[in-house]
Amino acid sequence: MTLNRKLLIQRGGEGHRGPSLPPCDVPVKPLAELLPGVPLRASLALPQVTEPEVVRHFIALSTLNHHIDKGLYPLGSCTMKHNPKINDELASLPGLALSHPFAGDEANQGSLRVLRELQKALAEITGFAAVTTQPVAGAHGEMTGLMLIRAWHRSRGEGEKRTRVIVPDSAHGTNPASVHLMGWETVTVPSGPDAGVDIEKLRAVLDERTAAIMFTVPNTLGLFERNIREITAMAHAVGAQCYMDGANLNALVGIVRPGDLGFDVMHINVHKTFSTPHGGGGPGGGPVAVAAHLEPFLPAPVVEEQDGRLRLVHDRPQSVGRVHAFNGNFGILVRALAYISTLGPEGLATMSRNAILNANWLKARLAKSYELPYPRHCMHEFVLSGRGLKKHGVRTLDVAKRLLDFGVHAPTVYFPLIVEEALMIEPTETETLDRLEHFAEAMEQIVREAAETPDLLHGAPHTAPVTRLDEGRAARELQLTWRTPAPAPGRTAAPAGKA
Amino acid sequence: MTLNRKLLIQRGGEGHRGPSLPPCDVPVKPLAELLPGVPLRASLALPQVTEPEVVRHFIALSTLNHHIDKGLYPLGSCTMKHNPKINDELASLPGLALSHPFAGDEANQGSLRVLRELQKALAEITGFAAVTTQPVAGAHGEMTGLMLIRAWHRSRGEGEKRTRVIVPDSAHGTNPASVHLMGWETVTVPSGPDAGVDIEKLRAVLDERTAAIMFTVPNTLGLFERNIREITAMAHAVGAQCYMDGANLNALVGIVRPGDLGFDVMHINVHKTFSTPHGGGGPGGGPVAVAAHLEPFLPAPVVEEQDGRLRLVHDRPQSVGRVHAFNGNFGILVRALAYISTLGPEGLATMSRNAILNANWLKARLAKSYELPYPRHCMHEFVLSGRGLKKHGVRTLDVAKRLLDFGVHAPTVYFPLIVEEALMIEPTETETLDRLEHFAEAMEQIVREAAETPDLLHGAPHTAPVTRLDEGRAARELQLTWRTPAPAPGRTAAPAGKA
Amino acid sequence: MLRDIGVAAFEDLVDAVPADARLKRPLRTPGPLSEVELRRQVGRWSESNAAARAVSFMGAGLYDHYIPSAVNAIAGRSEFATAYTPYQPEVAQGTLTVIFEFQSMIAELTGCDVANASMYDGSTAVAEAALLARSQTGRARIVVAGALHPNYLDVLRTYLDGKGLTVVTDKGGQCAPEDLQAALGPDVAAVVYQHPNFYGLLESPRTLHRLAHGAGALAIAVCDPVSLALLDPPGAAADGDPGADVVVGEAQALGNPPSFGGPLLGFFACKLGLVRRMPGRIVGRTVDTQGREGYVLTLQTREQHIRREKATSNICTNQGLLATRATIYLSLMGREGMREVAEQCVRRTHRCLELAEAIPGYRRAHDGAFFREFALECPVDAAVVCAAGRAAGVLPGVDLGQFRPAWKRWLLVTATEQRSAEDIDRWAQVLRTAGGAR
Amino acid sequence: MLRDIGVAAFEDLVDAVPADARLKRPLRTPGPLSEVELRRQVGRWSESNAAARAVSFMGAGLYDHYIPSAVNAIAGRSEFATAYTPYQPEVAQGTLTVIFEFQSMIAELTGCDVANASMYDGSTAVAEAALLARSQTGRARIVVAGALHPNYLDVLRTYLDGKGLTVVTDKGGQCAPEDLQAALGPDVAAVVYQHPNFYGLLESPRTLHRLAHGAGALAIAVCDPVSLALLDPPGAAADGDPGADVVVGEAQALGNPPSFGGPLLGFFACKLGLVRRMPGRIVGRTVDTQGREGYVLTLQTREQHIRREKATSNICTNQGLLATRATIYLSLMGREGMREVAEQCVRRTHRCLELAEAIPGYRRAHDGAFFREFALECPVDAAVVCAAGRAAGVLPGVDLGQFRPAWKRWLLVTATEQRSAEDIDRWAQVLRTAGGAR
Ligand SMILES: Cc1ncc(COP(=O)(O)O)c(C=O)c1O
Ligand SMILES: Cc1ncc(COP(=O)(O)O)c(C=O)c1O
Repeated sequence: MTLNRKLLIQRGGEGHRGPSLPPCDVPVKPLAELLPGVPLRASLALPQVTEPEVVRHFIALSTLNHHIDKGLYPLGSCTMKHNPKINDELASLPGLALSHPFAGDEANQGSLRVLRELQKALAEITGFAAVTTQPVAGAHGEMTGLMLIRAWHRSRGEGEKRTRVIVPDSAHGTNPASVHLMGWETVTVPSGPDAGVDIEKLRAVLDERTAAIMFTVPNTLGLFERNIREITAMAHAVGAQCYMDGANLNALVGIVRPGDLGFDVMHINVHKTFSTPHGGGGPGGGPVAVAAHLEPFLPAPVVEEQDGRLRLVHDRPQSVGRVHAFNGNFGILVRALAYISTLGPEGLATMSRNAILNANWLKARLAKSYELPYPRHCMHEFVLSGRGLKKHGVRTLDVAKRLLDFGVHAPTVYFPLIVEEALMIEPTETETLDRLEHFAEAMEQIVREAAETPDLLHGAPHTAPVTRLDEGRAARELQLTWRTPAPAPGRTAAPAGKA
Repeated sequence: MTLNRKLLIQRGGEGHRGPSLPPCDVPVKPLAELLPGVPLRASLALPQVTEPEVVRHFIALSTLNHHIDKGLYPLGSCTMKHNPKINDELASLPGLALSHPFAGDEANQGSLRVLRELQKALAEITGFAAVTTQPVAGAHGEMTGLMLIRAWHRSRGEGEKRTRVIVPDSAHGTNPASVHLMGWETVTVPSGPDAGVDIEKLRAVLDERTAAIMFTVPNTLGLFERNIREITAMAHAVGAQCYMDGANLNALVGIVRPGDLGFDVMHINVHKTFSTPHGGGGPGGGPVAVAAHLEPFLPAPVVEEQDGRLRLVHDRPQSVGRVHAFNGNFGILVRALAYISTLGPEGLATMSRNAILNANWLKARLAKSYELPYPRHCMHEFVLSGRGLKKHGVRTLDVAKRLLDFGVHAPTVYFPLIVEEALMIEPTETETLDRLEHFAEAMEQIVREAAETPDLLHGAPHTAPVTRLDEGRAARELQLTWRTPAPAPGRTAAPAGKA
Repeated sequence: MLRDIGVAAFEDLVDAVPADARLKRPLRTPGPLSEVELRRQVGRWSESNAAARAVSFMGAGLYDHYIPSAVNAIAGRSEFATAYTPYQPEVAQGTLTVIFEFQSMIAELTGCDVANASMYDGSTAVAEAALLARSQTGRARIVVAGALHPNYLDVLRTYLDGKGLTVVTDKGGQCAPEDLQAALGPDVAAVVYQHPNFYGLLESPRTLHRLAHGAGALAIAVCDPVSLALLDPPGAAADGDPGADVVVGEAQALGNPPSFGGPLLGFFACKLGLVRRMPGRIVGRTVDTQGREGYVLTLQTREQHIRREKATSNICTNQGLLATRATIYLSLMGREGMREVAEQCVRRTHRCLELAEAIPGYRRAHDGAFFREFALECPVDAAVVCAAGRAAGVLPGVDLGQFRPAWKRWLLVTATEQRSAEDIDRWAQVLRTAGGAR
Repeated sequence: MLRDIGVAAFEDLVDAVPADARLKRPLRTPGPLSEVELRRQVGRWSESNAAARAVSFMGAGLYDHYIPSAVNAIAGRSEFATAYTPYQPEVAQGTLTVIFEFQSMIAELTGCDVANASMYDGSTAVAEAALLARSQTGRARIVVAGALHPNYLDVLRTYLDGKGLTVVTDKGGQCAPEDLQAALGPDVAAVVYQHPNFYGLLESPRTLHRLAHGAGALAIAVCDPVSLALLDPPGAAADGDPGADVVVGEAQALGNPPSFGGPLLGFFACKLGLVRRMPGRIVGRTVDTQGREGYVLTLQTREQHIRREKATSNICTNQGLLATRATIYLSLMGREGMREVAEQCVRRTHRCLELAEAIPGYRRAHDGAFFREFALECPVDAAVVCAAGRAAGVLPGVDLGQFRPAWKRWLLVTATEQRSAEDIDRWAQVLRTAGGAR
């Protein structure tokens, strides 16, 4: 029985205060004089709590999380790798953290240098001509990339007719959602038996209405599309552009460059490949890299260098416009550049090689106890099917929940949609063989438990701060703020211990 | 079944490396040429582990600790109060953290300013003429203070004859240990029925052999010695000096100053009263404050100010000498000054008042269920006796261990020695009434459990990372490094969960 | 490991990658750099920014507020910083509870029923609000009423592909109701207004709401959350006005540094009736199988990973850690602290104006009440004032000439609670120097 | 609360405090200051130190080593920083395990059997070692062999009350065995030597041990733990020498900043046979009631809280958090990293010498092999070189004149792995400027 977990609004009260502000050392005029006739609010129901209690509240909450510094986090497609601490330190240097985009280029040479160096490095890594660092997430990058494609088609007078984007059925949900944001239509092509896209079906839908194809490389099964260059060539042949979803770039760095595979544009998730911490949901960074023909359309402003001085150039008549109020997630980009600089050219290549090695090792091991729908060498991740456990009444969701009891996070589940009961596993290169073995043992034990004690899995997790949560009730009752009444109180457990 | 908890030396291995160093960009000559004939070591058995694994190891360890940011920590005599985060931030400012004492006064004006301002503030708070900030802990301060007393007696030609220090039986162990370090003898005086020292017994032992009396105010029962001024006067009358152990200063700030009670010298635990974090054992700070007659004897160097410039003055012919290689725990002193400055004069007084209020509230409440050997108003802490539970076969140790199951730390137990089955409780002023109530409820529940389910207490803690540890075995087997063989392996628990 | 995998060489694993497309040379990227070298290099860059030393009077959507040390200490914990999106709620109650508290506090500040877990920034929150209005009303035109931040307007234009956007220019800094009225019509999906607006001036939200609602359009308010600690919250009903339908904005000011414009913290709050069209993640309270309270991502059927092209938005990764910081910040400051922050910003900024007006040649660009920011017309180009400031270690404000040539004498000035009276005096001295009137 | 307590006023609670002794006015202390003001004030102090900008070649027991960012990130966690001494081991296994690892690594580095949880600093560790030797041998005299850090010698003298201390002055920087021999006798409890010594010179530990042991005294080595990554560890047996009985020193260099000389990290390692006389806390491994491994404070009967005046030392609070930092640091660096740190320090410092010797007027003060520090004799007062350095943003070394007037031309120089070749060139330029030989 620790102190009941309460929301902060239920703690403290009048007289409780956090850190104080400097005294107001300018003339203290009545607000009514400074804000004449302005309607002010009557009440403000924020908590009043002391610093010690605020600290305890949030530290207690923090301990309820799984996180990469706690253990394996094999979320497929998310590249949950170690986040070096130095990167956070650098991003919080006062000269960077306090720099203001409207202070002018003269005042911001350091910040502009970060953007410039990162853009150069990303262009080199991806094999493209130019990079914008304005988009702040993968999906934001997708939208930006599609806008660039639209602008290019328009510049060629084809803006009206090209309104379809071809997306494989294994694609991430943001792809069709981004297409929709353009007012365009998504055309889904199915995957063939080898998990590559079905070329003939693709050919059938490619035409002069096609604005772009949008492929994830390697795809969300962790497999490299063998025919990728034929595919991009086919698309180009009908005048379409080729967009690469770069969420899986961690498999490719130093091995092959998307620009060399026929793509015209891609986004990069720096919160995946370049290790910027995910922050419980964000912030990330979604820079977009483009071939030369798309460069004129990049969001303004762009960074240019002349005689060692950097400046933001706004005068970009063909630009699609701004996609962010300022310069993108700068603090995140500092981290990405620091990461790239730490690894260096060889380290970057080793990163991808080790990501591939780790994934293949784990795949080879787990293929003995789980179904492997596509038995090929994988790149940085692979997808298993939990279908074989259904006979015991066990589903992939149960496997996922049970894994939590082993101190590891669950893989991505039920995605990609084309694999039944999918378990999408991405160990990343920063895990040791020890960790992979432990994960494999857990997965193997779960297979045994499915046969022997399936209820153990249905009831999992058993060691997490809470058991399975009623998501249906959440959606029905819509308790979305603390103003809504709390659900019927749970049992208050007496302290554990056998009397 | 999380990954077996291993020591770091059991992890990683060849090829595993943490962060790298800059390349050696000076000529790389063979070591044999630079260190001719110097015997080098053959092996070095340190771990080889990657940064992610090091981070996980220590973060996992960290979660096994109770700490002030987790919950109540009512360790009597330890003043475990909230440690404001700003203080750590300030101490790590590069200009302070990198300053080097041998760079010269000119280069270190900022650091000297911190020392000077803190010394002034502490002198004011304690009512003394001067302060040295060299001692780094309470016990270090005690030793320093006794040396000052010795030096003073010597300066009066009484060095040889005054070799006894009178210490009440309720004193902390460091007091007699510090006396011993001087080559002096401790004379223990018993406490009277009201917990004050027995004046007549004191008078009986005070004589011209007495170098000093050494009193803790308020004493370790949390009680203020009513006769303290008579006592210091009695000591002075026989030519002895009066040392105050200032560990309990948190009860006095802004209320009464030790210098005004007749004391000549005291130490201050800044890691108690002034909230510098305790760090799992240290570092702390033990500044010593003295009346004017002892000032010439302070450890050299001392900080002096002239025309706004500060300097370290080494030429102190009467000084007892250095007690620390440099300037004491500077980084801790920065935090103490920041704390004092944040609170300001009124805040400091409120601090002590609230510490006293919290303790008395808790005492009044707990006196209903536990024995209160000295039923008086207490200052910042109070002592209960768990003696009443013995009839159930329950000891104070069991109460302490059981408290851990409630998410609070145990009080100091079995100290002071003069109370049977002592529970010494210091809530501090930074705890809210909520927290005090929760603690009181836990204590009350334990009284009930002692009667109803005593085995629950004997087996406690039940929810801590480990159960009670075999201290006898530790002392017998003396496994003090990882080179000694590990104890017989414990049971490897299967993951929890009812099948 | 290769043996376990059953291949002879690493190359065998990547045989699907066309051999001739592979990179056959090392990458030309910087490094490898050790931490020592990185600190030196990035440290040098940091020092070369004026912000390393100067005191700032710059705002325009990014503010240099006091950030309590505890915010950094808590939000920097691995548990918050290195967790992914809370897809397995049983091991993400920390993140989920924080988001729930964030939603609650944003709802309170804005006066709305609900808020989401964050948007990319204020500008994209505005754009998503406009898209919501379109799909809610089935109408196409978005009317921007008065002085919206020019960069927000740019982003809105980008998102709307430049179509269906009407800007009702401000009159003397504020939106004139009659101008807005004239621009409305049955094709209008929403009226978007900023309050306090780009110039720091206060609009008349209730009037704008009535006009918007009168035309069957939604009312979308763009707000500075610091101002909401004092101002009548536009999302709440009052005087027969049901309030804005959507309130969005930038919450960087709540515990986050300007950081050259990112990462930021867009927020999005609205009426309960619009919640199923709201973009982004939402956390709801529920119970576990043992009846204990807990939190989950809810209404996920709005989101791209479930609904794909039918999702309300394509947003996936958001600005979570900044929301965590804002939640900690608001908790530390509390009701009283937030009010005081807002009041001090008002008072200190008004003090700036008072001093400036006493210097020959300087005067306000607009009339009307302003909150914590005002445009100052200078006797010289604002760029001249900024240059004088840089030399004196002061960033005296935002040179509005960078937005429009016509504004080149305008300096947008703000003073947060961090700017002391002494700082403000230094600021005034910069104005004197630049204006030539010592 | 007063009602619950049963008093009418707060004053009633403190009625035992003599009324006329009470403070009747507010304290005259600084503040109250908000965080904003504190940052401004302490920031100003920090900036006024040369260390805020200068590159340092200063050592003499405090070194500016690289501190991995992860050390700060981990050790700053509340779990380590705000915990008390691990008196309830069941809820302190984090701290206890770290100490156990610290003890293990210090034992490994020094070649000793056991190590404790930390001492106040290197100097008090030396003093405590001397006291241990006295009580172990029943003899009184402590002989210091050669160049012990002058401040350590001061502290030793203070602890020994100036009695029973013989200093065998170095010859040309090192201890001459014949001089030591001459100083030994049946009353000698211990021989204390520093290696590398104060001047950075290497001593001959085995010879010194043999002399000490020959006289029935203990051998106490004072070591720089960075050097122990390469050097033959003095605590280990070799060539018939059983090794030093006690190895102590300062471990600030392992992951802690100089911080104006504190907090520091004294370490204390010794032979197993001396463990019951060792000062300070010691952690031992054991099992819990379920047979699981765990750690506890052990041998507490040596300590003041149990033994009171019979304790081996009065130490209670130690330097725990610095030991935690050192443990994390050693874990991150590992065997290879530690070797590389030591090698780089050797190479970079030797590079300094190489450059200095090429500048007219500069030459080494001593012959003999040195590790990572050397005394440079300057053509001018070392203070002049330091002043020239300050002007150029370089702290070129420690002016030894501050210890003894006779040393006023000596500059003690060290270059850690953080000093680049470019930094070293700048350093040499300072020497040229100061020496007048451009
Ligand atoms: C394949 C793929 N594409 C796109 C995205 C979207 O990226 P973000 O979450 O950064 O918007 C993801 C993210 O999970 C992804 O896995
Ligand atoms: C009353 C008393 N005196 C002295 C000390 C010793 O202080 P330190 O641990 O700082 O050496 C303590 C510490 O617990 C104490 O409580």
